[in-house]
Amino acid sequence: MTTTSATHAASHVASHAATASPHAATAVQAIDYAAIAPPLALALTACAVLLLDAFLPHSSRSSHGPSVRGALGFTALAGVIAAGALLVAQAVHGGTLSTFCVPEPAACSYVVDHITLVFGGLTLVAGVVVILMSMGQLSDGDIPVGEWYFLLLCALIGAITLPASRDLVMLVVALELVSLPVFALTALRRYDGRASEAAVKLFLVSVVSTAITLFGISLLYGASGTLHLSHIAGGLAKSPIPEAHGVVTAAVMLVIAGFAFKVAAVPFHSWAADVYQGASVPVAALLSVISKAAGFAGLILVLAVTRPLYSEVWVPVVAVLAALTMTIGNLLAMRQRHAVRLLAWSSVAQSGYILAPLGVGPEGAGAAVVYLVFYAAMNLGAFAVAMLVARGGSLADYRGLVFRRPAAALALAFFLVCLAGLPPGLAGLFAKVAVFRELVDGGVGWLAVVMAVNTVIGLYYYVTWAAALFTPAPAPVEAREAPAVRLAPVAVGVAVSVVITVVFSVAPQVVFDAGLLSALG
Amino acid sequence: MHIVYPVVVSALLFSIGVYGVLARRNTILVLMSVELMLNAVNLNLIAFDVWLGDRLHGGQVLTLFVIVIAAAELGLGLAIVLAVFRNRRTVDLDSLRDLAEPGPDCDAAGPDRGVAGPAPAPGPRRGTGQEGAAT
Amino acid sequence: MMVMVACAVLLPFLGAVGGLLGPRAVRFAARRAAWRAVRFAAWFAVVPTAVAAILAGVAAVRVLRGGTGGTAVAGTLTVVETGSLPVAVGLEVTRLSALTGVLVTVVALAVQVYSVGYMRDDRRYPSYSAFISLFTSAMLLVVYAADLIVLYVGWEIMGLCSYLLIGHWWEDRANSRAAVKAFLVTRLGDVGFLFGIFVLAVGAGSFRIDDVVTKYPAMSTTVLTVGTLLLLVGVAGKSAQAPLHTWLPDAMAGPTPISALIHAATMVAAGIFIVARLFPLFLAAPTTLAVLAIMAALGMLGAALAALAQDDLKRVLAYSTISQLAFMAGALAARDDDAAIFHLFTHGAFKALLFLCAGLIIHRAATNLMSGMGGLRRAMPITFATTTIGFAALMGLPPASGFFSKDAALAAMGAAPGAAPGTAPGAVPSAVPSAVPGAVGWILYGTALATVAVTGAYATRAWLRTFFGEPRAQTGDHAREGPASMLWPVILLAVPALLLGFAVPAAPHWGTAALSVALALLGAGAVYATWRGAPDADPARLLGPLRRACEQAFYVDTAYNALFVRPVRWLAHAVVRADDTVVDGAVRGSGRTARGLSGVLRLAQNGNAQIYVSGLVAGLLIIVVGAVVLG
Amino acid sequence: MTPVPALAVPVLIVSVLIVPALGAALLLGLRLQVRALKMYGLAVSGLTLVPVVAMAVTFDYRRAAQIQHEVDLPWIPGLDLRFHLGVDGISLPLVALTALLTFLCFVYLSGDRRTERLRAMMSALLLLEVGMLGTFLALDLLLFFVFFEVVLIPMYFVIAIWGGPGRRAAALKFILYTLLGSVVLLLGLLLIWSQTGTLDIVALAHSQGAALPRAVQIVAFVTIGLGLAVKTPMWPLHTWLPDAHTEAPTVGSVLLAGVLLKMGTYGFARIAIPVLPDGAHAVAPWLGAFAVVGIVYGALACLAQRDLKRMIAYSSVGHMGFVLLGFATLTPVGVNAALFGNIAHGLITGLLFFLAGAVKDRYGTADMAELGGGMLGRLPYLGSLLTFACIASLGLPGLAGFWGEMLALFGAFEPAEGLSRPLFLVFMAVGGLGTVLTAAYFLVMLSRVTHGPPGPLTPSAVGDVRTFELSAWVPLVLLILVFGLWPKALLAITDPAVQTFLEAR
Repeated sequence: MTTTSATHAASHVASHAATASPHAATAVQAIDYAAIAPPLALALTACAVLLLDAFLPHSSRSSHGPSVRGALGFTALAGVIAAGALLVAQAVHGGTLSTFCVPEPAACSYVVDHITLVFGGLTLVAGVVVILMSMGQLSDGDIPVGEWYFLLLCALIGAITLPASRDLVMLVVALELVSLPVFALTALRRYDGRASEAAVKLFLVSVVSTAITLFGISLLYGASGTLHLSHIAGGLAKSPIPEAHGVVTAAVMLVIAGFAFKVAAVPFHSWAADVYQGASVPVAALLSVISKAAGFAGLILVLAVTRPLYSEVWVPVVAVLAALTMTIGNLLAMRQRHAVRLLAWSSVAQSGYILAPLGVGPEGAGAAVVYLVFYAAMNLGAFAVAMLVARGGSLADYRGLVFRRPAAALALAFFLVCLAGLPPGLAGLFAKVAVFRELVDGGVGWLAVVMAVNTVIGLYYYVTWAAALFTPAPAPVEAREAPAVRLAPVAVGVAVSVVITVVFSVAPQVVFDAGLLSALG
Repeated sequence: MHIVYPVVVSALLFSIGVYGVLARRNTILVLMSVELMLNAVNLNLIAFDVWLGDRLHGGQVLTLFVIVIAAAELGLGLAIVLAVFRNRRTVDLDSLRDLAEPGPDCDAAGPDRGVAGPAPAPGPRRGTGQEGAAT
Repeated sequence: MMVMVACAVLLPFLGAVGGLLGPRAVRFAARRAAWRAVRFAAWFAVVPTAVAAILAGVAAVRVLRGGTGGTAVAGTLTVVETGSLPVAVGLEVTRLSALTGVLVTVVALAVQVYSVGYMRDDRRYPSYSAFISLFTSAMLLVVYAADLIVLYVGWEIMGLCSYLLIGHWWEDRANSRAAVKAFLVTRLGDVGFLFGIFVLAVGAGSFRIDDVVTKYPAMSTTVLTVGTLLLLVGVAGKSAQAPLHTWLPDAMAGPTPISALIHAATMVAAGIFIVARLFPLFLAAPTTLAVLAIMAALGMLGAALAALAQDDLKRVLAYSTISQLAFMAGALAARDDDAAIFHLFTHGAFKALLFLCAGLIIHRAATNLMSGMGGLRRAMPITFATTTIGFAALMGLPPASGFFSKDAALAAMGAAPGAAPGTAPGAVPSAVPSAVPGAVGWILYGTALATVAVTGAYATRAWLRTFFGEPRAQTGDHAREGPASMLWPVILLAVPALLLGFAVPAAPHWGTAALSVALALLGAGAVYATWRGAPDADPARLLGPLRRACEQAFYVDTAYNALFVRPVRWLAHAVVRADDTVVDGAVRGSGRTARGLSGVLRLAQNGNAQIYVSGLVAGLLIIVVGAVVLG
Repeated sequence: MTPVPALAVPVLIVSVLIVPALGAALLLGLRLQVRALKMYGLAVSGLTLVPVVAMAVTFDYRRAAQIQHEVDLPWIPGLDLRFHLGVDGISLPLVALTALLTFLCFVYLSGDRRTERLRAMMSALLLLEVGMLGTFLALDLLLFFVFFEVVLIPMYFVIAIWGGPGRRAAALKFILYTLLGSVVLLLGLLLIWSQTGTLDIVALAHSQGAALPRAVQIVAFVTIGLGLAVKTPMWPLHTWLPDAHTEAPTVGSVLLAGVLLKMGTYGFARIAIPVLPDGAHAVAPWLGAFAVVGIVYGALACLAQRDLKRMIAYSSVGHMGFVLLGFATLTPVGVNAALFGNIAHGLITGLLFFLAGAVKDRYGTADMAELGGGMLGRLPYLGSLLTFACIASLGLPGLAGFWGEMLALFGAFEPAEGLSRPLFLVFMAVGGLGTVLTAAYFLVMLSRVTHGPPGPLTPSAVGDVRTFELSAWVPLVLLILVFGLWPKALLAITDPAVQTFLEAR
């Protein structure tokens, strides 16, 4: 964030404090409910879902009938849409909303600005699709419905709170709010050993990463004397610690760890495939889109937006990490035969592409956001179709899909081509162009070349999969795909993704506007 | 007291935690090691808070949050371990390896045999060598 | 005038198109028998050529009458901008081209008529005659072209027609090979020719022949020498001069009329024609002339000796053609283009005559080999008479046309070595300082004289072996005269072969004339004496130990095979191997590398969560330490 | 200017892209019988040909250097990307060639016996056409790149759906290799953008690289050149081509050789040379060297090939070598030669692949050794057409192939100022040698396949050339003759445009 906007925020806070001076004087924080309305709406919905789950009639001892399951799903959906509406209202209202402020030195912990709105919007739209997918997933009655939606909504709250957080406490809490429900969601398929195993792995890696991040935060706090992001840079300048440079460098790197885990950047990537495979498909989609978006929001906040914090140190590190992430992700995806594992590694690689513009410097954040938005639309679509078709499964199940279910096959082919970044998947192409443009413009030629090569490796597995859709199957594989899931909501989810991606393809300017704004912070 | 002492202690504590996480096979012990790591953080935060004389007491506030988070994590972790134990009759991390990259023997058939058209002749270089060509 | 000439060029072309497409259309429509199609095509073949011949004749008369020194009539249809020098699509009639045009059309007409009979039973006559028409058109384009690029177009199309016609009986692999060889060797020459055009055209700043010829004083000697030498490469290819002569004997695999048309009278003459057309440039480049002289000397004697040892009648004539063309080249090298062109004409007449006669003989004897002929004198009296005229002209015996032209050429070569400029019999511009260097001149003259003797020898040998002695085994019974359509062209061609010499008013140089006749008779006498001793045996034994080498044409083909053909083949296979293993190998290798790396990385993903965390911690440690140390 | 033509003109150029795109999209929804499907394909490609012809007719040939039928709309301001289309003397012939070849492919398909998965095939072909036409029409660097990429996926499916036994690997190799090329190309384009701040090709060409320092120009030229060279393909980046051609179905090969390769060379004429003159000057010797190596290498490789289609593919490497040599000279005559060579190669090699496909169709193999000989006896029309096409391809004067090669060599004889003349003379000589080798392999092939006694294989009962084949091939034959005998038809269009962008130097 530039200094001008920082001062702008400060003046805003000041004026805000002036209007509510009695509270400010007593140091009791005034809460601007307009600012926190979307997460609040989600939280209320989450409670409502829990209550409904408890009070609506059960069909058997532990599970609800289909109509109740549907009702819970629609409640959650309504909550997310309502939160979305509030977000839109915030956006229409314009300006910056801040709350949880302290007067001296002036700083706010919760700020709704453009980047918050962009990430919030992304999260909520993705949330809609994930809920639609969940409605399919939950139709077989194996999973407790109320808990599921409650946890899902909690994760969403975390995901939309995180980009609004402007101090380290808030950031950590939001981050944990995204993580913890997902462990539970993963393990919620209670009688599936693989789900439990996936949950253990996710839990372990996540917890270690969180601990590392917290350790980094503690060091950063020690060096700067503040937890507010906007003051860290200033605090470091007059740091009480002698020889602070090394300590702060290490601290920044450690702080990155938690977010790097979320985005599954190398070397925090190993969990991805196992967890995606073990979890149910909606959870995998959640991990790969919502949780990842939250991670990137945190990274961008810490590294780029708040203050270009030690950018001469972290920029090359991020560039190298981006190169490693995309390369390793792609190489691992290259020989996958399991659809969800393939998508897992592919989303690791895509994380690399999103990280790449940050390897140019803080000014690359805009391109990163642009890519993230495109990626979210494409990747969600791919997961949704994967769920629709074979609930994940082996690539062999997709063979000849176009002859059995042409619409699904065409949609999947479209998403894959988008992910590969080739026309007619223009969305992916423009996303890649945006990143390349940032890299070339920023003079990081080597990273651009690495990314070019990676694009080719990526195309290999995407196109292999896409081609399989159009290759007649040698023998009927009908038996494998007797779907126990209710397909209609998932199909709606696919349709939503297709529409969004097509819109992004035809009028990508929508996304570029968002990216531009978030870059300005 | 010089700030170095608590910081070094906390670093040691953290390292012990890391070692525990890496070396212990029993999931419960691993969870305890994570607790150690988080407590190292708490120690750090408190020490810094005092040393800095932070007017807002950010360090202490965060410490409270970390304690809560640790509790939540631990609770959830134990629940997951329970689920694992119910499904697998073990809490040994090493044996939780159902989810992994399939071994090389599975791969020998090639990732593409399942998805390709009529399988390309396996022998000739032209058939198998080019999948990753031009990288 | 220009319209007339343009029509002369275009008519055979249209005839070719009609001949190719017409019969098929008719056959498609009516499903007539094949011979109807043949007859149909014959009309398309003969009529346009005849009209073209008349037009060329009229044009020639007009040009010759119109001016004394050969004023040119030119016309440009359009100018094609290429981005550099423009190409002017146009025609031009000079004295030389007018005359050559007549030669081309007359011989072509004779061949077309002759072919109607000769190819009567050939199913593919339509395409055959169409190719001849196309060839005629292309040759006329060369002759009348006003622009070097236009000329080159005709020049190459001739080569194509030659390929198609040699390969006419493609069922036989040998014919196919001969056709390919002919095309490739001439194409090699043509590349040089094209580069020569570039050099001269850039030197002159124009592709127009007129400009090039008039602007040569402005060019540097280097440009002139290089340009003319490169042209010479093309000339050597087209006119079958050493070292690019090897295609011609093989080309005899084609139908005999083709040998007469393309490989005796017209196409091979194109090279000589070009040199004459651009003669001022060559005159200004003495080095080129010296090279030409050496080429000519090598070619004329070598080919004559080779002709002496051949058993195949057509190969004898082929080597004889090479030798005679070298003779013309020699005259050119001696700076006498008139003599060369004179010989070109007479040679065109008598060699075409000889080939057509050979065709008659082969047609009846059902073999190409002289060892299968003999004693045909009585069975084929007309053929005998015309062949005799042809051989006489070839040997340069008076009063046949060859006598006069050969004499003129010899005289020029004889004058070249020592003579001061201006005393040469031809129109050597006195402004040109030095003639061919003395030694080269003497070599040229000496070889020319030797060639005259050897020519006498091989002509006599062929004549005796074919018409005299006992009829040999398989010929006998059905040896009769050929059909009228084949005889008439022969008789018609015999007239110029005999009398063309009188068309040029200049008197022979009696000294050289006597010498050459004596030498020719000496050669003939030697052969005759040998033959008398044993009429059944081949007089080629006269050559003694050289015979084998001569039969193989001094192993040039073998040498080329070893030097060029096989290395290229080897190289081709090497390239294919390298393409697979190195160039594509790198591509596949990168693919394999990626797969390999993928496999290695997968090893780490073994499902053990603690390994994952270890990797995480290790990686982070590296990052932190790296950042702190380097940062 | 009256408002009516002002409105009519953009409609024309946009409809060139819209018609096939809509056609492909509709095809997804339509369920047609085979016969109707074939008619549909014919109709759509024919309808695409209509605006192209109309554009060619209304093109003002006296102002061939100017962009005409221009349309310029903002599309993605965030990327500075504008929907900027137009034709001039450089692109018009290629646009016409593309539309014509695609139409002929559909003509050919209309008689083809293969009917399985025809719908997918046709929509892929139509999509391919959009990409190809768009590439030649685009006047915005990124738009050019977008269309450049559009062709990849459809071509992949064309090969993968109807290809031979090794089709999957070949298609994969094609798409990966060419994608690598186009990504590198993208980097170069973005480098230009980042230095000049504009993506407008016309403006960039007009400024003659004034805003670009020499070093940047060289880097940009190398990256753009590499990207284009993969597509062209330039030796040693060609190995995807033989595999793709060998496995591709007939129409795929025709479009691949006839049009797709031209996209690479067109990029040189449209972007690399006009926009980066200094870079071009610095890199031209290298370009020329690779070009002539490609000529000789391609010819030698052809000489030892067994497979007919593979041989023709390698011959494309050689012919594209001549085109690149033309560009490398940086002279008007050389660039004209390259553009002429483009069109000629499109027509001739298109015809050759049609014929090779027909041969493969009848004999079931394109292996020369298995084919034996005597095709002229068994299938005289096919054999004759094959002979014609080969002779045209080896650059015989009077046929289209000649002018490109001859003028390229002529350009090398006198390269642009600042280039080493002796070096280019060597290139010329080697290129000349290449023409002989080119003749050699074509004639040897003809000799093996069409001449000689009939081989052991008997052609299938299909018989000699059929009507639909003839109607697909005759236009090509005629155009080869027309351009061969009347080169002005093409040179008069390209020359003004080429002079314009080369002269202001």
